[in-house]
Amino acid sequence: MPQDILLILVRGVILVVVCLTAFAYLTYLERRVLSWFQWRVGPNRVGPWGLFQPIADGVKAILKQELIPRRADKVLYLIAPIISFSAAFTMFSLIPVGERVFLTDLPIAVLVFLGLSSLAAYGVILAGWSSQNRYSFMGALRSIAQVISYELGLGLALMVPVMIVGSLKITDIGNIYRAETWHPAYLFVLLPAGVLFLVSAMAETARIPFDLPECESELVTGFHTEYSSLKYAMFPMGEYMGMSAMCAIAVHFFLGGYLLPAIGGVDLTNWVGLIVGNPDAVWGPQEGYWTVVSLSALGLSTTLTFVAKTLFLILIFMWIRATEPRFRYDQLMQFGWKVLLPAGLVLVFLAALFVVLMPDLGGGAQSTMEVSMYVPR
Amino acid sequence: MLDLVWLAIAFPLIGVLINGLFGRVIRSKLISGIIGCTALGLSFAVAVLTWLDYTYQFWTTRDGPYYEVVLWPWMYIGNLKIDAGLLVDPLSIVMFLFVTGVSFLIHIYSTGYMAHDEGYSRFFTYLNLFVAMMLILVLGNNGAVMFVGWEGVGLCSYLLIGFWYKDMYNANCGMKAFVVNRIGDFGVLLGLFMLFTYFGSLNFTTIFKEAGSVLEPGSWIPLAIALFLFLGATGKSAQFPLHIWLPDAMAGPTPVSALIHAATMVTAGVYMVARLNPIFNASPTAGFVVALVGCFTAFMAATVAMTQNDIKKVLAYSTVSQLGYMFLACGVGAYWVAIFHVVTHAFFKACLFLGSGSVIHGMHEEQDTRYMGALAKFMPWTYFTFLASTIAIAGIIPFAGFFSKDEILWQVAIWQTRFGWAPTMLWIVAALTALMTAFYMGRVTWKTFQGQQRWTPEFVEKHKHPHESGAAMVMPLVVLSALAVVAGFLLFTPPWLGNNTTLKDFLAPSTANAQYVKTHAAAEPGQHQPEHELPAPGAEAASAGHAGEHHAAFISLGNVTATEIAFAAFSVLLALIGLLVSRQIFVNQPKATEAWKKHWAPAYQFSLNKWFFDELYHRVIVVPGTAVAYACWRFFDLRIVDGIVNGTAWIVGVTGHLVRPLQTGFVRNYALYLLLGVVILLIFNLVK
Amino acid sequence: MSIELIGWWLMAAIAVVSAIGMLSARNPVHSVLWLVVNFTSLAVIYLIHSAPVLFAIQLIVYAGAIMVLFLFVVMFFMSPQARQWLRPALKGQLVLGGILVVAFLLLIIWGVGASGMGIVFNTPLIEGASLATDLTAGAGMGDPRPLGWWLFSNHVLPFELTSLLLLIAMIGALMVARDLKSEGRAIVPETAPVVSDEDDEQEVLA
Amino acid sequence: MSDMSVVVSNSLFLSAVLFTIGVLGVMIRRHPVIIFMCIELMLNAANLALVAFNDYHYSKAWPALDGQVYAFMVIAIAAAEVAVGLAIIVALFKRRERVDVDEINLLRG
Repeated sequence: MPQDILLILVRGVILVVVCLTAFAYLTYLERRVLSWFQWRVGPNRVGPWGLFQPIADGVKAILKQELIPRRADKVLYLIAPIISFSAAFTMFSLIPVGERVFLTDLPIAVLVFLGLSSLAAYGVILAGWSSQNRYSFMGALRSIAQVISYELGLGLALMVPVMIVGSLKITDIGNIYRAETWHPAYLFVLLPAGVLFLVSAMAETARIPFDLPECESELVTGFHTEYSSLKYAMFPMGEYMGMSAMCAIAVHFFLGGYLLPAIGGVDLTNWVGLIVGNPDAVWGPQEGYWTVVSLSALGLSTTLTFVAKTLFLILIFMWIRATEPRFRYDQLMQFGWKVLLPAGLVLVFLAALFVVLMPDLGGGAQSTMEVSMYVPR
Repeated sequence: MLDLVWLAIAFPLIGVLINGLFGRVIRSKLISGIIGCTALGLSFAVAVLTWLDYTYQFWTTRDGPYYEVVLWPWMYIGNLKIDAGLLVDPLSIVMFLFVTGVSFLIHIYSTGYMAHDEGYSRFFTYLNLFVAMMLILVLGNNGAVMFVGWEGVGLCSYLLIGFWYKDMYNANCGMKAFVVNRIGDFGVLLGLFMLFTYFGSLNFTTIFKEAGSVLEPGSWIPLAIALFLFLGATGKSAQFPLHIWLPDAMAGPTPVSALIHAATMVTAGVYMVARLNPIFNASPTAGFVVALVGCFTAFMAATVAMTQNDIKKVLAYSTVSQLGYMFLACGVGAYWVAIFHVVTHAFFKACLFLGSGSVIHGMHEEQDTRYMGALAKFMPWTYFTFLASTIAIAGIIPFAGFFSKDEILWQVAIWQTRFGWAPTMLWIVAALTALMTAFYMGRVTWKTFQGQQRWTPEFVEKHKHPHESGAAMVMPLVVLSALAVVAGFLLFTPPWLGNNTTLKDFLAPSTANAQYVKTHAAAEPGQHQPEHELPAPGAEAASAGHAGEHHAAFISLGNVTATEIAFAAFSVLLALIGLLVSRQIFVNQPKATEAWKKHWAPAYQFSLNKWFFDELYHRVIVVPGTAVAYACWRFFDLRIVDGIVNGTAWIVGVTGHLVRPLQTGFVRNYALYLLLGVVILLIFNLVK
Repeated sequence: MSIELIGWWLMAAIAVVSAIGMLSARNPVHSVLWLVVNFTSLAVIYLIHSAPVLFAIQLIVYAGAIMVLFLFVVMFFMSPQARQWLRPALKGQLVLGGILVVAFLLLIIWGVGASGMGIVFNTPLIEGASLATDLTAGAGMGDPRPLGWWLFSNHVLPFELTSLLLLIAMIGALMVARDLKSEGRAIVPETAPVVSDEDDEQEVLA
Repeated sequence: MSDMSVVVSNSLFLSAVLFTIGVLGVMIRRHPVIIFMCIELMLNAANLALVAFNDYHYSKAWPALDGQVYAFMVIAIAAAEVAVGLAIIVALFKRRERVDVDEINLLRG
């Protein structure tokens, strides 16, 4: 038991360190990417190609003076960024990044993920309210309505693969994209569901074109207008982490997770296992040098695949940010309730139909479910 | 095919659905009519196939005469287990065949007769529904299913009598039929309840099987059951004292009169008595009552029919009278003869009614025979078919009516009963009735088709002369009259005339309960007669039912054949007399009747006013009933019922006033009350 | 002391403190947040009681949706400075209510104590599984399928009816809260005197 | 197994305490939203008791999850209740400046 806990702690620390670094360079990446999109140079002065820019930014944020508005609700004002930040990190802890490389792999991960994504809204709301600034408050109110509205689309989109797989576990869901369980019906439900998910995720994390809670031109960056210094830095941190977590989830649910691509019906993930050792050893008892090597190779290759896929999605987010104008508020609501929600319902219905009509969908996960032990009375 | 017998019910029901739901949409009389007729045609085909199948398949391998088709479990409550099931046996097959057959013909006739009516599809809806219900009645395998059909045909009868409901008179006639039938239904229900009480089941087969062991012969139980059931039969089959609705039922369209109020529905009572014959066999007294009532009704209706002017009224009373004959046959235990007469009667009476409909059609809604006359040359087809049926009903050899009616008279004559005077009396009355039958049927025929033209001036001015009906109407007439001619010697002839016993043999398993007879005979050793002393073969059916009641017959049976021939000759003679006398009077000396009317005024009025039954019932039942209802309203309803209601309201009001202060409108006060209640409940539960 | 028991006591303490905080906070927004804390701690207690799905649902539905709604309403309609404390309540309400509440608590505690339930320990759904192994390996106790199976076999009708209820509530809430007057479709005609407010105020003042 | 000992009655006591706090809140607070939240607290206390009972009664031989199902239903119904209740409160807020449940008694007898 203590070892378990220790292991969890170590993994957690690694995760935090990696994520913070990743956050720092995601900001850099976004600035560079946006600048390229906009035909300008972008940050390139600090270090080679401006690579030390995030570090400089961090130092600057720490050294800045802390300002707290006089009428602010101080406790909440302080708590808000922490909530926003920690919710995003906790979200990330749910996500496996490679074959056997994960902090947790909860059997109810999808539910917990949804719960955390809705809890993350508290950070924004409280920040806006506790600042006692009209703009901030406006941003907070918009954020509440937006998060509640788009969470529906998000949840429905996630339900589609969940229904097909019959499990709430993230690795189970990623595994249906293996070559042997892939099914053409995925194209008809999972692909639209993935688009739905990405759109909802964009709104949920308040990215452009859904960034109405911030909305510089109207609300002067909205809910964090009154924040400064490190407390301010925590908001973008949460935002980037949230975005990354959403993209990671999307990768798992709709892009085959950490699996390597399949070529000619043969799964590269299995190939790796074949190359480095006996594939049975991969799943067998973890003993011996070869097992360690094969596991490491497998873990490393899958992790790299996963990171690449996630980065791809993040780049799409950035691309959209660079090209799309912001929604008007009523358009936002209309889109959420009248387009995404019905679309999600239709997809869920389709998925249910497919599950009923095609028993081998999702690798036959539905039929292999052992329910006999739960038979009541 | 036996398992598919339900199709015969399903087809008309489908017709009902199509015509009933989409009749207004279809709007095409042709399609409505085709749907209605096709349903019946298919139903008739099912009947024929069922009959053939039963005869050639089941008959050879049967354990008993009964083939049951259980469709679905219907009511399972405690030890009451009722299935929706059908019973195929000779009796139901005979009914099945002639019901669907005659209905089919009448449907075809209706397409012509109703051609100019607005409620065309409605009419066929009702007609199809009626046939479905009638088939449920005759095919049901237990009392409950039969009762469904029983009520269903009553409903259809009501709907069809009041078909032209915009006329208040028609609607009232329908109401009258419905109310009078309710009295009979009440009897049927009580009978069924008693059957269930003593047999623990309503299944006919169970009842047949256990009748011998359950019912003590001669006790009050079978008597009560039989009388209750017979009360229902009097209602449905228009027997005295519940006969009053049938003549008024003629308010409906004429095909309806032909189908429901002559050929099929009104025979349901006869069918029920024949169906439950073990019950009636177990109670000689009940049989006697049935015979008495039947005979009296036959006589009474015949006297009324002699003076009626409305052509349909005459036929209606004639129907009542003939139904009386059938019950007479049932009463003397000759159930197969009753069914035989049901069949032949269906043919010739349907033909007569349709003929009268044709006349009414040709005379443009004129029904009074006083304004007819000399129609024969304008409506030859109608005339000849009508004449054939008249001869048949009068009982002239070799028309169908002769065989059935003569057999009834014969069975009455050889009836073995402990009421020694009864066979003689009943035979004399029945023979007299036969004479009257011939007379009044002759009267209506001659008055309508022969003699002077007595058409009203308006009619002549408007239409010049009557016209023959179209093919759709004539064709069924021809078929029915042909059947009325030949049905007799196809189905049954007495021993001295070829001895064709097709129908009798076919029906024997259903109507002569041999197993029961043995038990029954053994139960009354004191009155038992040895087998060899039983009378000649002609009386078998009668003796089968009443082996233990062998007291006296009307005639001593020395030479059976000679006696039978003599009886038959006598009845043919009576019929001839009736027909010829009426021809002499109504064709040659129509004026003479006026004088006789004055001379015999009291008797004439008595007959013309139908023995004043309607007036009597009005005085004895309707007026006091209305008074009682009024009194109930004034006292019970206004004082007690309203008092209770108003008192309740008053109590509620006072209580509300008292507890009003508790309702402060503050939600937290309510929460406090709630908490108080919770605490009290907790204390009750925890502190014991 | 197992990690579960430590967690339980911790969460129980948080739950009680946050409940009291909710009760005594002057600012409704603080009340709402205290309640969110309370619900989250209860969610963890559900997890300890082998109810992982309820844990997640508690987070999603209560903390994530219901309380956000509360927050929304409070923020929208309360000015941030509006603070209130326990002002004199209805006549006798406080006294009687207090007595009853104390009686209620004592009775319940007595009832639970007398039930003898304290002896039995909880059993995990899968033999040998523990919270830690669940979190890492994902097997055993955290399996949501038994609850799903139970919900959709024995209780499927109530479940479906719940969906109906939610739909009805949604429509009802919409109809109650929408501003008919501003939409120009007032149910109460413009000419009708809107007196209920004044009447009510007068009654209360009198 | 013994290291997992969470005494079921503990949760019941906790449930009782939370419920009582909720009742107390309904008794003493005047703000409708807070009263409403107290009701939610009571519902959750009841849920806790249900979950604890389920844990108490659950066994291999009798793997019943009715307690959790009931808790689930309670949550769903609470969601419906909140929707309608908050709508009513919003309607109240729209009509009045200050909303105090002790000033609303239009439905008195």
